[in-house]
Amino acid sequence: MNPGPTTPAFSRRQFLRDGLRLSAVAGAAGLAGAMAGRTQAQTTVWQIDPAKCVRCGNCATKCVLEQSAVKCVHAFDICGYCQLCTGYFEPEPNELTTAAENQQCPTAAIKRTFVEDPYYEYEIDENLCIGCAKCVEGCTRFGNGSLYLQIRHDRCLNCNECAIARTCPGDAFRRVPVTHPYLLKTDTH
Amino acid sequence: MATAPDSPVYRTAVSTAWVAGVFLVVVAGAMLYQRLTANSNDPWKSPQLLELKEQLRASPKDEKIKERIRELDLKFRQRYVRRLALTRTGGWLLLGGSVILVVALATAMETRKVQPLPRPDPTAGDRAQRDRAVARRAVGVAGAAVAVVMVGAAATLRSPPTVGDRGGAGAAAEAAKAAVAPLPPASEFAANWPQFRGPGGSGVATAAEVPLSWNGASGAGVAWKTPVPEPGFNSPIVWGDRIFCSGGTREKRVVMCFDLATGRLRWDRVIEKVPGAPAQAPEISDQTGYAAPTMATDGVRAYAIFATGELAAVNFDGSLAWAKHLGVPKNLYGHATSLAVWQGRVIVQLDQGESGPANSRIMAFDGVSGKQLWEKARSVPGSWSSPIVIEAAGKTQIIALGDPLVTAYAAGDGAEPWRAELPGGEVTPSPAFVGGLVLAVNPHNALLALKPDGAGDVTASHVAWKAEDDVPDVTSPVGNDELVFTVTSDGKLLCFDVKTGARVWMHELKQEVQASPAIAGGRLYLIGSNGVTIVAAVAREFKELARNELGEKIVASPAFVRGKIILRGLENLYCLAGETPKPGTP
Amino acid sequence: MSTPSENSGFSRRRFVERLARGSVVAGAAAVARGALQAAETNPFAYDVGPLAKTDPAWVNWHEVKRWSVGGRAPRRLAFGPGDVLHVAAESQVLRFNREGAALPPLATTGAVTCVAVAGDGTVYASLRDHLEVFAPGGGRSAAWESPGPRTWISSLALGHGGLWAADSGARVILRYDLGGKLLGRIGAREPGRNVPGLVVPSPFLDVKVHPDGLLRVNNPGRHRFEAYTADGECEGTWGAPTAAIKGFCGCCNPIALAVLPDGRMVTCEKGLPRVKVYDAAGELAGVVAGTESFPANMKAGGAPGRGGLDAAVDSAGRVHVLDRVTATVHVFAPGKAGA
Amino acid sequence: MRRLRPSLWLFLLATSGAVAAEHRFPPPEFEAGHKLPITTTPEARALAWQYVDLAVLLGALGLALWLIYRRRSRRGVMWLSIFSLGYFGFYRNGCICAIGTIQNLALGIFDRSYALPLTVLGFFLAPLVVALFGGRAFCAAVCPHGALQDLVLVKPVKVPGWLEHSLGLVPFLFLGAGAAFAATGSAFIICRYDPFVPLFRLSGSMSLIGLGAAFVLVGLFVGRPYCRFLCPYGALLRLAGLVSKWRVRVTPDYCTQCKLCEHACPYGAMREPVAAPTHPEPPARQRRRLAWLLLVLPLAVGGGALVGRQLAPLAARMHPTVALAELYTEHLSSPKKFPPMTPEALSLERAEADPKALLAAAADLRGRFGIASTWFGAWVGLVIVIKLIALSLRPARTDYEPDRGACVACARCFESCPNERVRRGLLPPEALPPRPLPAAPVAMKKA
Repeated sequence: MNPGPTTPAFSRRQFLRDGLRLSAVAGAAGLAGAMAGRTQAQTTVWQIDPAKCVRCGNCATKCVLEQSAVKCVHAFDICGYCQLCTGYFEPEPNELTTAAENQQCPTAAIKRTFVEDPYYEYEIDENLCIGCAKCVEGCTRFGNGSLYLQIRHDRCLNCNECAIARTCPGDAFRRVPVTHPYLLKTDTH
Repeated sequence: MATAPDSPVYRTAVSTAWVAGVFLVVVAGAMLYQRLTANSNDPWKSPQLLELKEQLRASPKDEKIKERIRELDLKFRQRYVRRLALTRTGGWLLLGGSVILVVALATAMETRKVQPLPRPDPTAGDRAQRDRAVARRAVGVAGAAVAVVMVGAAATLRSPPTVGDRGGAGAAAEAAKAAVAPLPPASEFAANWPQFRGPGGSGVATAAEVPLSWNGASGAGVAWKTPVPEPGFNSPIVWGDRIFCSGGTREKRVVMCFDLATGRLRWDRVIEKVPGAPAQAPEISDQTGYAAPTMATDGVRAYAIFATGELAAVNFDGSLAWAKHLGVPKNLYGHATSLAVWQGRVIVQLDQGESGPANSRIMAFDGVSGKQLWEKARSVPGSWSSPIVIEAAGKTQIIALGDPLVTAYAAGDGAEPWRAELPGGEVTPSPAFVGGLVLAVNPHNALLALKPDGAGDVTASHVAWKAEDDVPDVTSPVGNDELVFTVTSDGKLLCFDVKTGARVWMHELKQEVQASPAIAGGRLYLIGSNGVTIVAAVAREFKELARNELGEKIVASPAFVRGKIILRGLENLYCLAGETPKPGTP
Repeated sequence: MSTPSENSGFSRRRFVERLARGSVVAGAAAVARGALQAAETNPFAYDVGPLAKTDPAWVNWHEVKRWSVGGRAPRRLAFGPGDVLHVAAESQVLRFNREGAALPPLATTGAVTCVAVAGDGTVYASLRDHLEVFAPGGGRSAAWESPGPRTWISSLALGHGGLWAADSGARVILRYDLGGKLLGRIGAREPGRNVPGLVVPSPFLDVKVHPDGLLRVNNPGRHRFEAYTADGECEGTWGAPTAAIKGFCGCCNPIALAVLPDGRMVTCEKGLPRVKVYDAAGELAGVVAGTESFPANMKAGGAPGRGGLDAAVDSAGRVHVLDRVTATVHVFAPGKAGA
Repeated sequence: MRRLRPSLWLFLLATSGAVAAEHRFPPPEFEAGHKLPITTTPEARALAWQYVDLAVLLGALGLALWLIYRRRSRRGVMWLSIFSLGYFGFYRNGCICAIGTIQNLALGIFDRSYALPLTVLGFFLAPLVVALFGGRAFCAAVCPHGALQDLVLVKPVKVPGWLEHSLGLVPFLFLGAGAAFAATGSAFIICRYDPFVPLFRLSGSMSLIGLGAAFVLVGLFVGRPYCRFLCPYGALLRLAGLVSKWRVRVTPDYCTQCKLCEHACPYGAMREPVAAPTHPEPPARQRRRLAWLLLVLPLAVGGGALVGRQLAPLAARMHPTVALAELYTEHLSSPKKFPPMTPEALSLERAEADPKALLAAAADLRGRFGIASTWFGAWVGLVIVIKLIALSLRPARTDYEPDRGACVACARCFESCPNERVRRGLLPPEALPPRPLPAAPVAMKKA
């Protein structure tokens, strides 16, 4: 092609392009300005509101991690230290021993230790806990609700859209400031 | 530059790629297997383990089962932990293998790379032009495909649920609440006026104190008078502090709710966009109109049916619970049969056709959801009589009249315990249940008193008595444990003995009567079409106790509730709460 | 369209081939996933459904009435003279006559946990840590000193010329004279006197005075109720842990006691909300109401502040049960329903 | 961190006051003096690391620009790709990524209560602004998704033009759908169906891992299948690239028309000079076609909007609240029995607790979806017709040059160019044919 006649076309395109670019930059700047008021310096992380949790078992199965980042945590100062812990034992345990048939945790992640008559302490082994909430339901139904689910931030990948949150029947997941990443129980009786 | 195909670099790269590929397949296969078998091998899902726990529950002392559970539990937990470990390491192994595979493949490709030697293409211009044309076509086709998918997806979803949309949200919520809220007890039904001709549908009010006299012109005894915005021949019903009635024209059908204390129109609800209803309502004769059937309520919702075949349930706050279209009834004058309720169900008698059966049927709908619970075909043509629900012979029966049958249906499932033949012609009066007898009328034949405890065809066996002269043609009979009263549309008032059927007396009212008579506060209320209500004593001789002018034409039957009478004239609704002498004092 | 070189055809075929292969892999993965999702029940369900069913053969009481107390967070019931029902709710003692009509309530200075009424109409209402006394006329006449920092009073009973207060926090029963003087504590663990100690994981310790002159105290952590003399001797225990109807379910039950005129004990449980009657030998004599009577309470569970029941018996021997979740009083009379 | 103090203090004040006023029921007093353990609360990733991410992003973008325009080094770009793949991909698990930020932004614009973290805004804007001036440098070597696909490409196959153009519609449609779902607050589908993030995490659902593996397998032979045929952020950057100030130029001097660069480009982004066809299409026909398309444009947009509106109820089901409301209303009309303690049974319980609020919320969301899906439908119509219009315009090109939008600046073409090889001293200048025409303007100076 002859370059002569194309030159004006070229510059016309150039002009158009410059104009579009300018407006795009202005748009981006405008967007940044508009959103600046709504942005916050601190980022947020996902957490479970224990008051809304319905113990459905989704936390164990829906997390993108092979072993869920949701774990059962134990509020020791709410616990009654019961001998017959309904979080630890099957609903109608055979005996009150640590034998497999009496425990309800599918991965035996609750450790039961004798403190003194008649008190026992229960601790969660987070490497084994899968966040299935079976113990949480037992503890909430009969006991003080000292066992409850929380997202553990040393494991959570903080997905943009939490895969558990979108299927949570209790609508219990929400984003919380990274500076206060846990929603711990502060129950009164 | 290009290495020979069998150079050692190439061979090494290819064999490395093979090894890496096989390695990847093996690792991926192992991981896949672990995942797929997780179902039966995870400690919480293993059917084996669950079964054993079940067994232990049955025999809690069996040490063997316990041992087996402990064994399996340990095994499955170990397997689970191994699976977790394998997933972690397997992931990294896959990653490493992939890197090696890609590097090997890239190396192999590099060694075999042939430097291209492109030549000038004289057809470039044509090719470019052709390519663009093909691309245009392809993009056009792709765009069309996108459009088809979108339209198809939209088409499969033409009918979003009626409840739950913007307008119906409240209604559905109300329905949900109602589903939980128990129905009011029977005593509540007796204290209100829940359907055509009151509780039980036999025109007898439980109220002890009922106004005796009023005057529409002077306003004496009239608590309030309210214009009814929409026309209809149906009678008002009352529950608590609410009066319900319906009205309708070809353009719109409306349910209205008035305040019992003040007469203020609390709300009205247009019944529209009923699924299945024709866009243009059918034409109905003015003689009957669009809203001749009287509504019914179960204390939670009010139900209305229109001559168009639209059946609607409206919550007490005016929101629509549900509505459905039963098909336009083929009725010479227009459908006029009122609704009945029983235990939260709506009973719809839908007789149609001119002579001989034509899809006549009786149905029961669930009041909460509108779901049809049962339906029975009726071999009768159109009728204008309303069904009543009675408790007799230990059963709850629905009594429905038609030509030529009196039929009883079991309220629960629509089974037919008995029927009796009563041929004649067009049936308008409704049955009544008086002194243990079902009173059934065929205007062109007779008034039958039937014992409701028969089975099968009881025409020959269960007729207690029969009256053939001056049979009422429009209004329904009314009575107490002793006497039965009927009135013809030209004003012939008859009194029978309920036990024997013997005529006790007859009186000419000398006025036209369209509204069914009622007994309230121990008195007989006879409302003439001219608006004059004659109050007579329920006695073995005729005695006029009062004669009250309203000054407006009346065809609807009155409602009596807690010392008040609700009357619907052609244009206004009246609440009569006049001087109320103690019963017994004339 | 494509470069007119020899291997372009080959590549295209390969390209299609690869695409097909990729989609097969993706499809297989999707199918495998579908197979995994076939499970319909929740493998992690802590299912008390079968345990929550009450055998109708045991139910030998029937509900005659139910009404809402209208107040927020009601906790305990007590009857006063004339069968006036007193309900501790938030910072009020609500009062109702025999027909359920509300009488003027008494206002306390804080959330009231329990209440007891003397024969002369004096009302003793307890807050978490101290008691307040209302004269028969209704005026607040005294507020008593708090017995200790751990105190969490959850029940009151009048008897032995004084007042008994169940202190869930300190796990003891406090004995007061009617002037508010703390006379002593019973129920603390004393192996030498054969007092096992009260195990109270949550504030549901209850105390009642039995016609036989002994106190009845529930020991929820040990799933039983116990009898004490006024001196603190433990005279007997009844009950065993089991979710079956004969015993006490969960980790800490019973949570409330009431005494029938004939001396039999009425017990309330949480978790599986049910009310039962035990005879003098501690054998189950019948079920007043099973979980079926309290569906909302059943749903709420038994964690403190969420669920729980309380019971009181009127002079006619009818059991009034307070459902804390729905703030409703259910009235039960002996005899099977419909009988 | 210092700036955070006030808000932190406010938060502490608001919560601690309440805590102090509460009295918790005392746990047992242990005679042996056993001390209660403390519930641990592992910290989330510190905020400072977010800024490190942003800094790495900006640094990598700058480095990419330098490598592409100054160094013109494929090797450099490749090593930067490996770094980005390692850092943003395997170290940061593909999250945070610029692709997903489209949704956060869309949600942020329409939901006033949604607080947008600063880093998210940065990740959205930085690559876009760079693209407006320097083309898709982000795609070239910073985006872990692009880097992964770029690195696994071993035997590039040319995708036929018609297929390239047709599939090229998908990213724009995905962009529209992603923004619509995010703006209604219902789903982040761009993140949900991201094929590579599960690979970066070495964990995820089987179907997504399978999808990722499929993309990698296809990517062995088809250059960057995700970037070209799916990536919604790539669609945005493509638009930005079209108007970028500077662009990748293959030749440092003049084009010898050797066509080698066309062979070197695995992404079909190289455009040949426009040659006159021997049988040119009559200009009148071209003009008529263009006129028709311009006429169809508003019709397509309007029709799309109409159809889109009809899609609203379907799309609304993506929102958990609407889905629950529908499950609930369905349950009302035909009750279904779910086993106890299943998610379905429990969500129905939640619905039954306050059906009015749920249904009102669902109705409100349906309304929002009505608007969003109308816009989406219009967008679909617009995208398709604009694409047709673009294919009907005759380009003006004298040299081989990369398409401004399609070029991901991978720098492969540079070393294929004989002029570049001369510049690098790999070829003697005499090997080149003589300069055919007066020099065309070159935007970037030679190094």
